[in-house]
Amino acid sequence: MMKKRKLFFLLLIIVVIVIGFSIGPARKKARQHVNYMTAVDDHPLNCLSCHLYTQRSGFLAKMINASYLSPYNLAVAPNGEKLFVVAQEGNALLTIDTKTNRVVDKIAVGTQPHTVLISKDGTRAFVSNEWDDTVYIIDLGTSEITDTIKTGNGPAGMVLCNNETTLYVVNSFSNEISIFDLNTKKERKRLVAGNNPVGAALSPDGKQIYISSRRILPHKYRTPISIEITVIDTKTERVTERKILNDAYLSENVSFTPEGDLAIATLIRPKNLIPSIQVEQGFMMTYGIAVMETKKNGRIVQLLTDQPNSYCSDPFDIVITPDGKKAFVSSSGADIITVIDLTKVRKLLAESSSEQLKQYANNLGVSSKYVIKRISTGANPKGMKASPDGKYIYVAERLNDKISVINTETLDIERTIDLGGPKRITVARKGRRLFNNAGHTFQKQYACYTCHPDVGEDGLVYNMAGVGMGRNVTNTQTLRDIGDIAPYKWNGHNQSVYKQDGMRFSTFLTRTEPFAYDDLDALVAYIITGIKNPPNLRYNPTGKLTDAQERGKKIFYRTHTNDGKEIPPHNRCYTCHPPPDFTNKRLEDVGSLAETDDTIKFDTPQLNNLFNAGPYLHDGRAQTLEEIWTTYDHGDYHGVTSDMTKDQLNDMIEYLKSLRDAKFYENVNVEEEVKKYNAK
Amino acid sequence: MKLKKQIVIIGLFVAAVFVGGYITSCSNMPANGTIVFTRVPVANIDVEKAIPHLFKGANLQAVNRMGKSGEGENLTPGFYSACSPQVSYDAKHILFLGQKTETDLWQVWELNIKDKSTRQITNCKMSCNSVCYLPGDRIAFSKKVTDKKTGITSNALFTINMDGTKLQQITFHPHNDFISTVLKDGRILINSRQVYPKKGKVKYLAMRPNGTKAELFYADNSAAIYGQCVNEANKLIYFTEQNPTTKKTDVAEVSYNRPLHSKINYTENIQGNFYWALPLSAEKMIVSYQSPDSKNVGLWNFLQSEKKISEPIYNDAKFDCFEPVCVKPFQRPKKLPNDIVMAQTSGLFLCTNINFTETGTTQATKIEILGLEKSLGTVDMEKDGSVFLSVVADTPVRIQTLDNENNVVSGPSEWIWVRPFERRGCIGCHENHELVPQNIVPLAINKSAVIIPVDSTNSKKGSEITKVSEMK
Amino acid sequence: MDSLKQNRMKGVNLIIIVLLSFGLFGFSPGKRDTVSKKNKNSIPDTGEMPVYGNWKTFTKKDGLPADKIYCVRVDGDRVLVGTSNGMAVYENGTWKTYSVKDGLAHKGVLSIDVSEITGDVWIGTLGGLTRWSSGSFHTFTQLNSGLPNDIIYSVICDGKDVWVATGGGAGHYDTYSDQWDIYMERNAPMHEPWTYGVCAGDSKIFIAAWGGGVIEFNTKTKKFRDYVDPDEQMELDVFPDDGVVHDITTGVSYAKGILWVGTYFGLSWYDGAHWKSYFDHDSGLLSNFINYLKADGNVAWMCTDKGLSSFNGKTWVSYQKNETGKTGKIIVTKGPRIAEGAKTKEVAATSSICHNFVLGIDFNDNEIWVATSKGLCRGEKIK
Amino acid sequence: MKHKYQALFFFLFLLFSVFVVSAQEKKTNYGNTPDEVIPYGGFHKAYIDFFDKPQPFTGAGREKPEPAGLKEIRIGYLGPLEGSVMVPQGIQMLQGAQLAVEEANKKGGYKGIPFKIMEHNDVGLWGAAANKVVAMNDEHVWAFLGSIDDINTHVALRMTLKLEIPMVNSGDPDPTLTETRIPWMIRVIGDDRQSCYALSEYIYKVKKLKRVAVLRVDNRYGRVGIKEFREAARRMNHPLVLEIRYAEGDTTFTPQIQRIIDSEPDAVLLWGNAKETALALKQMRKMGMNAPVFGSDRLMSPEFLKIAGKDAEGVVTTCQYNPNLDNPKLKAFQKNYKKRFGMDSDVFAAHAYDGMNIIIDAIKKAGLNRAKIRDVLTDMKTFQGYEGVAGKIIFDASWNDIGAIWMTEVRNGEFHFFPTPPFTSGKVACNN
Repeated sequence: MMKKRKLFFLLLIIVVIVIGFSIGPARKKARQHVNYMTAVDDHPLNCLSCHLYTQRSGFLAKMINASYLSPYNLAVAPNGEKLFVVAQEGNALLTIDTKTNRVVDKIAVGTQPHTVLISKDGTRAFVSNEWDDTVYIIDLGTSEITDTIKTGNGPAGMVLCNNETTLYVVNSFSNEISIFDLNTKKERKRLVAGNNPVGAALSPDGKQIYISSRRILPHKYRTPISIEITVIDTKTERVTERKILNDAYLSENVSFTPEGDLAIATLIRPKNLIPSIQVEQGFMMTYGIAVMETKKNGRIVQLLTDQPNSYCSDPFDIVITPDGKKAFVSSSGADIITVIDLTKVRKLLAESSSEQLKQYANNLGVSSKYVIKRISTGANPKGMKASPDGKYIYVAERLNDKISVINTETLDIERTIDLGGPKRITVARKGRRLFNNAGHTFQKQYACYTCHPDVGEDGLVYNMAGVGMGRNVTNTQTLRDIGDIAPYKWNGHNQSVYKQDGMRFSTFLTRTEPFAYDDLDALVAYIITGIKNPPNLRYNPTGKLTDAQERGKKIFYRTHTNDGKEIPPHNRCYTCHPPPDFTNKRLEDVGSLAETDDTIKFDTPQLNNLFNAGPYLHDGRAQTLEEIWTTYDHGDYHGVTSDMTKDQLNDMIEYLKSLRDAKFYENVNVEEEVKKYNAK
Repeated sequence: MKLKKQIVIIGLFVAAVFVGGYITSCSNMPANGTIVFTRVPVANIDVEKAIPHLFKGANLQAVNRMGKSGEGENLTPGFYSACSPQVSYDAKHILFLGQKTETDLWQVWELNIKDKSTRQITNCKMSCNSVCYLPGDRIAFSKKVTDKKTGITSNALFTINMDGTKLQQITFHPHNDFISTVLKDGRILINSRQVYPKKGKVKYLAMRPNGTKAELFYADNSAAIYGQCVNEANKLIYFTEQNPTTKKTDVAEVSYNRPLHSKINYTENIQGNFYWALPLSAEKMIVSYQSPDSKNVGLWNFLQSEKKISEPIYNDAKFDCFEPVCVKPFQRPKKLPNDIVMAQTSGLFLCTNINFTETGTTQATKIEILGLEKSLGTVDMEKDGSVFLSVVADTPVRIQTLDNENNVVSGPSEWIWVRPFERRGCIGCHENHELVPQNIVPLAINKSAVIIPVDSTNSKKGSEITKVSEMK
Repeated sequence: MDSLKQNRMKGVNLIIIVLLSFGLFGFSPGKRDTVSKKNKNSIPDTGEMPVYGNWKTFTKKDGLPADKIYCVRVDGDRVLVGTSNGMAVYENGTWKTYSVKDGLAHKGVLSIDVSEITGDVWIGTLGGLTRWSSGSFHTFTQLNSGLPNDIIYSVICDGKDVWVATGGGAGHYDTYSDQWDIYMERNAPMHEPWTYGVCAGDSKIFIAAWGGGVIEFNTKTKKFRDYVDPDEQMELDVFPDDGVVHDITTGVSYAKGILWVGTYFGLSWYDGAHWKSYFDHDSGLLSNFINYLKADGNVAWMCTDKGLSSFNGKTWVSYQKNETGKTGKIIVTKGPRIAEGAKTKEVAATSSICHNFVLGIDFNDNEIWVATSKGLCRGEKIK
Repeated sequence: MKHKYQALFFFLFLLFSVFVVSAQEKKTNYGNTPDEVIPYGGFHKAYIDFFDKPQPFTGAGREKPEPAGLKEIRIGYLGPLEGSVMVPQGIQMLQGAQLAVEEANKKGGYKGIPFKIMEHNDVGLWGAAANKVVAMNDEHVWAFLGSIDDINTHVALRMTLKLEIPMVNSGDPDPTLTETRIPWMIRVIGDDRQSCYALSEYIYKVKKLKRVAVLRVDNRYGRVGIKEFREAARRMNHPLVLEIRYAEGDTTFTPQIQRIIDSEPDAVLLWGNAKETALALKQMRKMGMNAPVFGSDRLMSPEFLKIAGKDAEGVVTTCQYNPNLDNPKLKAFQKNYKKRFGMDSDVFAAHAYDGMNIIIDAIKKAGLNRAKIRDVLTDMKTFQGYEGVAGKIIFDASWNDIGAIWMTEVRNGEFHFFPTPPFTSGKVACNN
């Protein structure tokens, strides 16, 4: 009875609200509210945009959202009869019969699986679970997980070698390669890779492994960037070479020609050091490949896949046909597969001077010499594999839950395999597609994803050319888990994601037509609801702090310096960085103002998961957390740290690295923590 | 509590569906596929003189594509002359240039297809001579302008609201600019030809509708561009051009993706001259064609794959047929945002390396900025070859590079200008237009921009634009 | 604690008495027998002790970036040399120098070690710690990382762990977890965080602490213990063999269960139960001033300011350059100490180490590389 | 455990007593140590004395030719200039050095090339002093003067052997500083050993006090500084009744003082910086603790007098020099210093002046070669007995300055200087 009455009242309230909003003065209020949140005066007065699609939990959230599969990488059985697809969101390994094009098996794997390998005899699958720090060994006969191997942080690409007795796993978050003895399932050693390594490829002779990496190597502030391709000798199990790809980043994958003479990696060539004053003439981003001669002192040539007015954004995978004649690059932000004629690439390499080869890296026209086709696909093509006979290329359309099958002769999509994900496209899914697609920038030069790979940040410092050209350089910020931490932007000018991605965004960043409002709704819904951080398995897997972290926490909450002086409240760590988000959501001055900054105060950034979010500070001048205080805080503006001993600073940083998602700190009472950690 | 909140939201959702349904209503589409073209009493065509295409005594003629030759309807019966039809994106209106009487100036008019009514949009003191719809509520057109100081006459582009208000000039160089079309990326494609200091070749420039970032789109020194250009599905641009030696005009195509190096001539093996091309599909197009034995230019179907003229659509010996357009809704180009600030009096210009040229590197140490009348000063480059200028807005300048002894190393360049608060960059001087900048911090931007014209009494470097503005 | 010391003292008693007795009877510990002319060039029997000769010297003239060589490390077929002006690498008979412009933290290279697991070279400089991995340099400094201090007196690799001795404490870097620990006066038994040398062995890390003797860290239990000079006096040593000879230690090396400790005041030997002290006046040790020492199997090599001494607990073999020319001498002392009947013989050598101020040493099967104040030299095993 | 070995020790003592006694008559003990307080001196001759003769430097470097074309002769200065309570002392030290350099430059510098001080602040992040020595090496200094703080001086010293830079210390009285055997540093100021011996002699022998409680700062200065006093007290058969610590920067000392009162001392020895010791003294007097108070050299400062006020009366401290001596050199220095810097010179300025003059002299004598400069500084001849403005410098074999120091007593709000009492050779009173 009570329940019914409650419900009745509720409905009554709703009706009153609806009527009120439609006609009465409430409409004016609603208009004002929407205008404020969107920073425009013509956004439709649709409450649902913000209040329904951005629901993050509960019944409604479940109703409006759907669980997609999101195929990411795949493998083909040695006999070509089966296809194994890693469903990144579905946390599953899907088996597809390539004759019937049907999903015949679905094996649950760990969280956010990354890569699948199939043993030569086709009996075992190896799946790296990027957010679980494990590799599953799966018996494909019984579909059972026979072994779980503990890896480093963020296992991604893998290679089987030495007669499949050795497994190399790329630990993408902890920047290493783990080498496992598959007989004992024990880790033999770890080698240092580049920054955020991901893709791995074994040379045809089995002697070398190349590993691509995404984030840039440490470098002097505001100087040209580079990434590393790590070369490992499988006999000595040591890194033999660190190939440097200059002016590039986000190299997702690498592949060898069947002859083994060339290794080709995908890459992006960003223009972060140039003022972002225009998009025309490739002033923001270009995309391409690095062709590496594998012989000693071999050349490294970077070739673009773009054209002067059209860009192939966000290349992900590269597959070379078994005959070595063609390479396929999945341009995941442009929804195309770029087909490269390797014979023509070889010819170009043979007939070009070294000066010419250097220039090709910045030449949008040269792709016509070797790109023979651009094949349109479904949304967000990611991993690819060639069938053993070389007749087909299978493409995982991540945001389409489908596998497209390209005929390598006709270079057309011959058929599409539906993986059986939800048929409807939710608002957040639409937003995710928009996020990943470059269609909303001028000449499709870049997607949101380009600078925010995996919705995080790309670790680059951009010259956003706010006023003039050399001013206001800014460090890319993560978009993960930012629903509760408005305002946005380093200068805190944006009170909502709506405003952030609104008109000014299009005027000065995408430089094309702004998002249509329903697109904007979708994008906002995705950003607000859809994005999780990877678990902080590296520094805080269980929530129990290490001794050093615990000591560091004490420093974080301290109210007095080592010599007993009281630290003014505004200068304590927890004042501006209180849990759960470790931000007070206000603008603060931590003495980081540069001569080139227009704003004096900066939005206090959240500290959750900051351990791999370098560089730090608004303009990214601090390459490491240490540098924030050792190099860029003269005068204790950024908290009082000058009295700290080195080990105390180390401890504090260990604590900061331990910070996980905000949800773990929702019930933390700051007062109590302060009391607890300042007790004598 | 959570449940409560969710029920409120469901209620709101239901309400919104109702409101939405009320607001949305469908409208009728106009007849699809009608071809409208400029019908001109036969005259000798001189390609050079045919730009601008103000055809005396012409009218807009509508024909059914499948209909017979010679039939059709005069859409501009009340005009002495009418030409340059442009169909709106919703295919409800046609923009055209017209004069009611022989002595009237040519103005921009709009025709309502449904009721054939017309309304005048511009009221210029000079004849308008090319026109197009812009995404949004404005149109662009061109007309003659004369520089007050130098007396140089050229043809500039303007934009204006559909109601004839807020006229704005958007090109500022001594060129004869005519609108060709609006690219799907939102930029205006301009048929542009330098008139000062000497006459140049016709080139296609692409430029944002607010007059910023004008850059070379297509040029071919071996041919004079002629004819209106159209694009289809954002990929291919068609136009006609004249071979300077044989004087034969052909239909050519370039790819939008790489216009400078993708030209295909479709008609070089067909005798006769082609003056216009209107692609209808990947297979078919309509061309304005005059066979060697014909006295007039007719509208013909053309099969691209076979490179073959098929049957005529409209071929009347008394008339030449130009400027065919198809009345059917089409994808609106992007509406590009406007980043200029009219309150400013200058814009910024960055060259990342003045010694970077198409032919290799040069050894210049500074640049000289040339105005229409005189030099606006010289500026030393930074070590890396970069220069950073604050140039008075809406004023044409050319740049040449100099060595230490003030000898010209390279240049002068094409005329360029910046709009108020425009920030634009170039990679080098006379650089290969397909090159992108090297990712380094140009040293010049670490200092304030040098104000152009350089104040000879005070060589100190000036300040940048000071208006605080956000970036995203 | 006390009872422990007592036990040790018992063993020491006899030695002291014997030693002092010799002193009383006028035995001159500094005096050495010189080999008679006729068998001048025959090296006396050294037992298991190897003897090196055929010295070849490398200096700036040969391609080294400086003559002052701080350290040397043999890495397979190549030799890594830390100098005051960069790191030189000797490979295939040629020298190549790496310095700041290549990515080295500082030109002054004090210490080098190579990770057995990864082959990465860890370079301790005067301005930070540099990892040189397959051609790429990465530098850790006290400003950009958890490194305690930028002056790296000693660096060693122990499995996945890298240890450094610095003036700001002993730093431990876990290459897997990317985490730094600093051990200093507040969390380890030291008075000051000044550490000078570090070595590893048998799941233990030994740290030579300047003024703090030797600190032992058990990597399994994470527990510390310290070894200090029992007499607590800086200016003298009351009893030999009662513990580490001086609290100011300059180097530690551990091999075959023996910990060798170098100081500027003499040499200490520790087998886990007993300490022994060796001084220049009572043994074959060339000088009490030990810049560096390194044990290789049973043999410890002491780099002193008066030449190079090697000792396996039984026999001393020392190498000294003559004041002029390129010749030198090999000094063989049979027996650990004069008090224990040690007898010394000198043999003239046609070649010698390049300078007597020895700063570093490393070896491979048949070669020994010696870093000195003026040049680097290589000796071949001749016995 | 020790008594178990007394029989042995006694035996050894008998064996050696003859030699020991005869040796004492001929030369000064290491560190000017009174016989009575020689470690283990009561019953056992050490197996080895480390500082019986100077440690030679046998490394290369003397062969390096003098560089040509120098525009300035750089000499390093390492001291507290920013971010430390010792900055006033650091500035005095710098000014003393500057005065020496300016005077030398007036006389033509080095062969007409002026000397130049390269200033380095030794206060900074973690072990900065050593890093500053590296920086000085990169600047090609020929020698450097430094520092005051014992930790900073020690870490700097460690670099001198690696980099082979001569170092002259004029401000750190830490006894262990000269006990490392690094043959690249000399000290030209009396160390805390001298202070401890003087105080112990004065307290126990002159004043005949027996029960001494120590209140000291809990840092290296307090710990190492007091060590020799503690050991001397023990060897004089008057072990400390209490040694209690306070943290640097403390302002209240009530618990410590209460414990001192409870220990019923005859005298209190304060070892710390002027400010804290002055505050402690005031509070002590307030709490009714009226025993005589003695203090380390850092109490000898205007700051101490200012804070302690009347309570300072009667406090006896040591001082490494006597500013009131009627020494024309000293008077001239004091006059010139005041004229140049507008303030009175203090103990750090005077010793820095001497230290810098020694460096300049050494460079002039040895030429531009660090090893040779070192040789001159350490040869125990050139500067042995050097008459500086702060007194006569006498080096022992560790290059520690064991020349005379002074004592002061506060009377009528002023420090009155008097010589340290001569060491009386008391009977061996205990066996350790």
